[in-house]
Amino acid sequence: MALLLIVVPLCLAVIAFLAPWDRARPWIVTFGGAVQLGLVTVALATPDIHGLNGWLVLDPVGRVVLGFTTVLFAACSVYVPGYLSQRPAGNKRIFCACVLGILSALTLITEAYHLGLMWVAMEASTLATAPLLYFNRTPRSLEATWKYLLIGSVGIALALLGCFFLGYASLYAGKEPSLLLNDLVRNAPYMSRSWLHAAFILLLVGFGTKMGLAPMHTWKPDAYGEAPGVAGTLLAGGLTSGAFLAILRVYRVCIAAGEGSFARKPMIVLGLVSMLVAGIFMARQKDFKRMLAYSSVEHMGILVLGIGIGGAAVYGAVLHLLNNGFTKGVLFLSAGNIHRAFGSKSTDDVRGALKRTPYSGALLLAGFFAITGTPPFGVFLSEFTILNAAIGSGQFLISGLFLLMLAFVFVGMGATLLSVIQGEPGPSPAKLLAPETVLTIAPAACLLAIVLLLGVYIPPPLASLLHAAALSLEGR
Amino acid sequence: MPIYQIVVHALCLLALPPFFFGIIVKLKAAFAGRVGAPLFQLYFDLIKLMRKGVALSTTTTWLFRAGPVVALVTTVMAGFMVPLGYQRAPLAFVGDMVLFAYLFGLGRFFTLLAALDTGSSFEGMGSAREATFACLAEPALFLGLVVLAKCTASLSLSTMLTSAPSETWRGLSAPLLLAVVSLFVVVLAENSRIPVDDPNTHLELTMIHEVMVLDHSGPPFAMILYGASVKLFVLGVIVVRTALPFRTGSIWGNWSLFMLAMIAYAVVIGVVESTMARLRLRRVTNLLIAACLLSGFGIILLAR
Amino acid sequence: MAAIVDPLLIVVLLLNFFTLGASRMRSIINGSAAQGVVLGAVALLAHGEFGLQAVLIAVVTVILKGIGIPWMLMRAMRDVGIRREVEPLIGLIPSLLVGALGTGLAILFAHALPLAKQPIGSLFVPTSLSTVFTGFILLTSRRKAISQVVGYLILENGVFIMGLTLVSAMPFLVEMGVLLDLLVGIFVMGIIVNHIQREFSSLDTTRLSQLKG
Amino acid sequence: MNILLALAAVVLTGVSGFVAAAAGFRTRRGDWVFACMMVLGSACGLVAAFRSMTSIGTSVLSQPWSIPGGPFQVRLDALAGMFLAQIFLIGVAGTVYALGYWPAHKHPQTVGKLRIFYGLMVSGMALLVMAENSVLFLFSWEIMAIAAFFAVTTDDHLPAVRESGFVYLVATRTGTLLIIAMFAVLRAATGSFSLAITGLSATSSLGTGVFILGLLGFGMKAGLMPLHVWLPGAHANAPTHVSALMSGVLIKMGIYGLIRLGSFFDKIPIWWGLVLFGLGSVSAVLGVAFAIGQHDLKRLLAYHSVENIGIIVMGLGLALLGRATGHASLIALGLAGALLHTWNHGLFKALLFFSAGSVIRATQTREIDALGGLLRKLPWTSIAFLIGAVAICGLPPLNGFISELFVYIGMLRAGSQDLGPVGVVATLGVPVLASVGALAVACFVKVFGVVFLGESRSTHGHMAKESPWSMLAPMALLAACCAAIGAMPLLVVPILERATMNWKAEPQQLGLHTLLPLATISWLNVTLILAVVLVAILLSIAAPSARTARVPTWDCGYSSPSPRMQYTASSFAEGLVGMFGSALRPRIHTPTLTQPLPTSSRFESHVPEVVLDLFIMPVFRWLGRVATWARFIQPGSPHLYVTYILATLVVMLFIWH
Repeated sequence: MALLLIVVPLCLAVIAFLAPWDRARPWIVTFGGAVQLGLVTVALATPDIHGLNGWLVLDPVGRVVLGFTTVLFAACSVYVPGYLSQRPAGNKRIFCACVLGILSALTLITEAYHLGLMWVAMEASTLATAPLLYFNRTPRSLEATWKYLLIGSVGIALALLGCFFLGYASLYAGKEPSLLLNDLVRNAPYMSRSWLHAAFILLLVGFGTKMGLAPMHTWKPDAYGEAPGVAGTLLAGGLTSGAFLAILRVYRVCIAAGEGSFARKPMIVLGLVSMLVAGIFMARQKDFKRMLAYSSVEHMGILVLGIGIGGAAVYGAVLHLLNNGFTKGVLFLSAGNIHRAFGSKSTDDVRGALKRTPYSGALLLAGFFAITGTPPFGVFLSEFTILNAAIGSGQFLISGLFLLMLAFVFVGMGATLLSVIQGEPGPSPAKLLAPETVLTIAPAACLLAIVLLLGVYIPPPLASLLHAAALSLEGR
Repeated sequence: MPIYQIVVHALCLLALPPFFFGIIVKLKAAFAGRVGAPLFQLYFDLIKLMRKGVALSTTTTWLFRAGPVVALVTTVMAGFMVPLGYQRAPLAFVGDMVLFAYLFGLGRFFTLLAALDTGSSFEGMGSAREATFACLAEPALFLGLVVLAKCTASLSLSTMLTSAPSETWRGLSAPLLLAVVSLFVVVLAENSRIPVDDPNTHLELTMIHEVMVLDHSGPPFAMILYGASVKLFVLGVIVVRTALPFRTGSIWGNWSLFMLAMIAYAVVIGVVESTMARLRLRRVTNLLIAACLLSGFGIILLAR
Repeated sequence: MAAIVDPLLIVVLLLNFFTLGASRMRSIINGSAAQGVVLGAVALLAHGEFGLQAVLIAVVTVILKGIGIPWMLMRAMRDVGIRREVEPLIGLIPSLLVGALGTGLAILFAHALPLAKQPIGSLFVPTSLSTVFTGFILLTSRRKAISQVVGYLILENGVFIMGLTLVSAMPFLVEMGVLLDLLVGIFVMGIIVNHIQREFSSLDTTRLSQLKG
Repeated sequence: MNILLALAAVVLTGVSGFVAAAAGFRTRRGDWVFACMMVLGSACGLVAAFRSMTSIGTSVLSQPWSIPGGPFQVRLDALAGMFLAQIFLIGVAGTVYALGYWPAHKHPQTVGKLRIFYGLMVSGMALLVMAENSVLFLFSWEIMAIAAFFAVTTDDHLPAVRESGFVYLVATRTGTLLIIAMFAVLRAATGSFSLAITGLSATSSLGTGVFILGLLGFGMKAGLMPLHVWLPGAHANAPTHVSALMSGVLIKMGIYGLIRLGSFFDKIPIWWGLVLFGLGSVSAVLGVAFAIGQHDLKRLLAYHSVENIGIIVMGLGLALLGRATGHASLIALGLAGALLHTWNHGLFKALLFFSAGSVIRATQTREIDALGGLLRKLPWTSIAFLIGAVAICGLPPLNGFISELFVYIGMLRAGSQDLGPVGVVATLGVPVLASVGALAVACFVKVFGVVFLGESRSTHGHMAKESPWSMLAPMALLAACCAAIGAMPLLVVPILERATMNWKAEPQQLGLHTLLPLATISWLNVTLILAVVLVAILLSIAAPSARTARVPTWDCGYSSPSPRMQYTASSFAEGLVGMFGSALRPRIHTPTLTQPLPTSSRFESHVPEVVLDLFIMPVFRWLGRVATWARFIQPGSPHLYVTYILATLVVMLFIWH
């Protein structure tokens, strides 16, 4: 089962690459999304899943991320045919293959219990994303792709170094060095503290680069700004979550070593710095897709901040992973629609989106309120949980900064997005360059419904899964 | 309260005020070296006006006619809350001082609107000035009343103005003196007397109250004039009772003392009017603020 | 074992300096190729025994890092027909000095970390760190996209050296996966480099700064 | 049962806009469906509110709820009932009003959207006052706030609307974040999300934190000076029935929050009461002072909301002072005054907004100085506005006087009871309230005089027609409520007493009617009206219209005055604006004489929103500049970006190794 989840999308990717039918190709992606959704549903219902001698294990945290990425991917997979039918140019063969390849790599990340294997999957997902970013074949997208590849690869290389450091730490303990997570957790109490610390920081910086934590976030606005909306969704929702999962895995090792309080400090700092940097760059941001990228930076910051605060905030962070990812899907997909319809993503040209593209405009608006933590959307619940934990544990300064950043971000984001959404649409373009279709609207609408649902009612199975995930990360 | 007391109160309240008006006019004439109109001139004027017809501006609406009515009714009603001649007023209850002041406010509200109803810029000007000065006179009045309330530990005008006079004055002379001065300024302002306003001026640009009623005529104008005299009387009672809270043993003594005091009050106003000039409009603000401050000091002195 | 490995690692270090000091693209690529070959030898020795896996890894390393990737880079350089100079953002001498400083710091840092009681050379950790650092210098101070790719390659080499201390923790499959990822990564970068040259008529990545703020 | 009825009202009003959208997003049918559902929902809500106000007990409903933040818990008591009553009353009045004011055929683009958000506003507020759980509270709070944002920006094609909408949005979010923080601190103090809290220690640092955060957050919503910055713009630019709902009810949710907050604690420090009392006084005086300087009819009314919120908060401060010093009479008078004034302000402010909307509908302008002489054209609207004006000035015989009397007596009692400096402070509230009353009189004389009396100052009023019954009926309803409370205040006393007991959680009877001669006031108010009518009849007998000559207004010797020469709102307010010049910062553009013979020139004066324009906007502009400047850290260079990674790594290794 564990292997099946990885192999099926991989095979479909190969088929999508090799198949000669151009018109049906996007539907292979949709098919892949549906099949994967079915498989994952079965997998999540199965209590114990592992494979390859314990190299693949589906633990609670992995289950959360796997379920989340699969749903997100399913939504994107519906969007892909609608999107590609509006883009005559571009290499659809590679596009479809890469999208499915990302799915496979992502699934591997969630299942991999060997850090080396996880690293390989992570790098693979990075490489598979590059063609998506360059899909539009513009100089700007080329620049974005280059930066993404370069910065992402360097970050990932550091993460590999960190993995080796971790291995070395157990080597120092006189244990048989192993990068299997179970072994690492078992060996953790005996590990060399200095090696462990260095390893954690390397991994945090490495995977933090992939997550897009400031100040390693620099690839993010460029990539998200130039990529198609669907790639933005997969990056902001899927890949960053994968990187976050990697950090969580390492954090678990730290907790097992009794170094939880050490690991939390840099996470708090990186979280707050990310929120600050995002806030700075969101103020007076004229490009609404870059705006979404900074929003992603901010929320990655909130995720690590939640883990850094610890206690009940871990639950909040895990919940936030879902909420943020789904909301980002709403935002990127609807922003992509508006971008295509207006042929611009600058607030100078785009106005009155609610009038010209009513559905996408409304979805973007709802997404904006959702992502800024407005009840009854789910993001509010997760942020409130994190704040409660912070104040409950007496971390008033952090709480205050957290709230201040949220306010700052809200102002910046609101000013840009509302000027896009509200008002009278300008004279150009006379005709919408790409009309809204069911295929480009429905996925975002479904994701919004999920975010709303998560805000008012967390289904008990999901709640218990989240609790299990949080429990495994609280080190209790 | 026996019914005859109410009757006496009502009679005094309704019949006496024009007489005190006459005293002021007479005194001013004496200062100017003239004989002046008879003491009861205002009564004659009122009777004459009641017989006349009305000239109404074509711009005006029903509000123009409502103004004098509301002003008179509220003034008279307020008059039923002040004690005359050391007997409690017919209307006496906790917090009647608030209603007392707010009745004047209601009357002012409609008088001001009636002035604006004519569409005349001069009457608008008067209305604006009256409204502006009221914003300072109102707190001054309340400050004075608060001093009284604190001195007598009561929230009813009847108790405030009839209880324990001499002891109060002995212990609390300073705050009470401040309050008297302040209230007197309020009386001058509220009744459009010199130095705040000159009822006898002939230049509309400089008038406050008089310019507002330029367009009134006949019976409504009679109501305005009568209402003004009642207002002067009622507010006078408060000043007089605060300044001279003495009483004799007998009811007749009390009443004659009260009448003498009221006459003295009219004389003082007459003297002030005859010896002072009207202040520049901007100075009026300062005068009223000074009145507020005086009573404010009084409160602080009491809190010590 | 350490007797043979340590000199090889010294060679790696020297090659770091060589790439830092090289003024021509070809020399840098050659330097990285040489480093790849040396690493293949180190990989063989580090495994302790000459099993099938060890030999395979060593061979693949040599083929990829020593021959394949440098060849790809050389071709890319020839295809785009660029000038041969390295065009550093900071001069070659300062680069060398920074590299020396970095190596010194790496050794100090490695000393700060307790070394495991393993029959393996004590030079692994400092060499690894200093190679990573060299990679960083190339990445941050060379204008041409290709030289940045070489920088990334050298950075990866540094990580690879660290990985050699943990041969038992990194099973063959994963090792191969890492190398495959590296190959594909460089391949994709090569494609992008090609596109950059076509779009911008230059490989100068300082020109890639349209996207900001 | 009662609580289910209220929840049914919440649901009905909440979905009404959506159902109407299904019935006809842009059609009249949708209007009617919406109105019917709102009437039905509000009827349920009003019945529930009435029943909760007339019963002693508290009904609670708790259901498990699978989110972090505990069970779904709602509670209905007399205090909540009082707020529910005004939410649904004004909510339904606004719905009916909208039938005439914002009909589908005139506003096909916006009507469907506006209905949805109007319904959500009502529903959110109703749920808010019932919420007994902080997460539920925040849910309904934000539904209300965001729905209000959309309702305010209904006309989003106008830049001014977008701008004030955004100011509102930022303000409300800031407030929400503060409240979120407050609830988090509260949870830290109590250990649960439930709001059924009593006996919390007010002197602990957590208690102080809760108070300060709550004061700022709720004060922001209530529009307490200087946190009122969003209020004038939002009220002025929203559709009028939305302004009425916001000004009449929505800002009271801040008051509701403050009142509930006070009930959590046992022994309250004196400074809490003093702070509230002081802020209330400042708000009251400056609110009305700013109002006097306005030229925009709805903006002027908006500033009066600041004033009235000030009076309410003064009452609340008095009640807290009573709690701090243990004087039950202060608690009773202060809180009852605050609660009753909350009701009253809702009634007369909605009435004023409705009649202002009627004027705007008839003349297409909000500019006071462009109007005049509307009393003859809009007779019923004028009477409604006049009643509202008398009520808001706190003049007898209407409801405003009753609630202000509560506060007056409370302050006077505080002065007469031996409270030392606290008593003096409370006493000084008396002249403050008195000047507020006089200023309000000046302001409403200005508005009523300039808008409804005299002659029209521009062509705007020439075609004016009286509004349809759907707009007049709600006004009549509200005016009747104002008169009823003024004439029969004793009817509301039991409700106020129950609500006060809900707040203080002490079963002893407070005896409001022993503290206040409400029976006397009641018949005096009636007598006043009767006397005025009687004298008016007498006058019409004494001066029958047969003997009345119609002449032009006396022109004081200046021949042929034109309507444009009438006193304007700005000239009327000039003296008072000058008096408060240091706070209002009026911008006056005087014409300069450049040549011997004067040519045509213009004089303009304008009172800006001082706190917003002079303090907050500069700070935000500065932050924006800093943020723009800080962009240099991301110049697009990949070399630099790789350096950042290295630097982060080195720094972090250095710090944490």
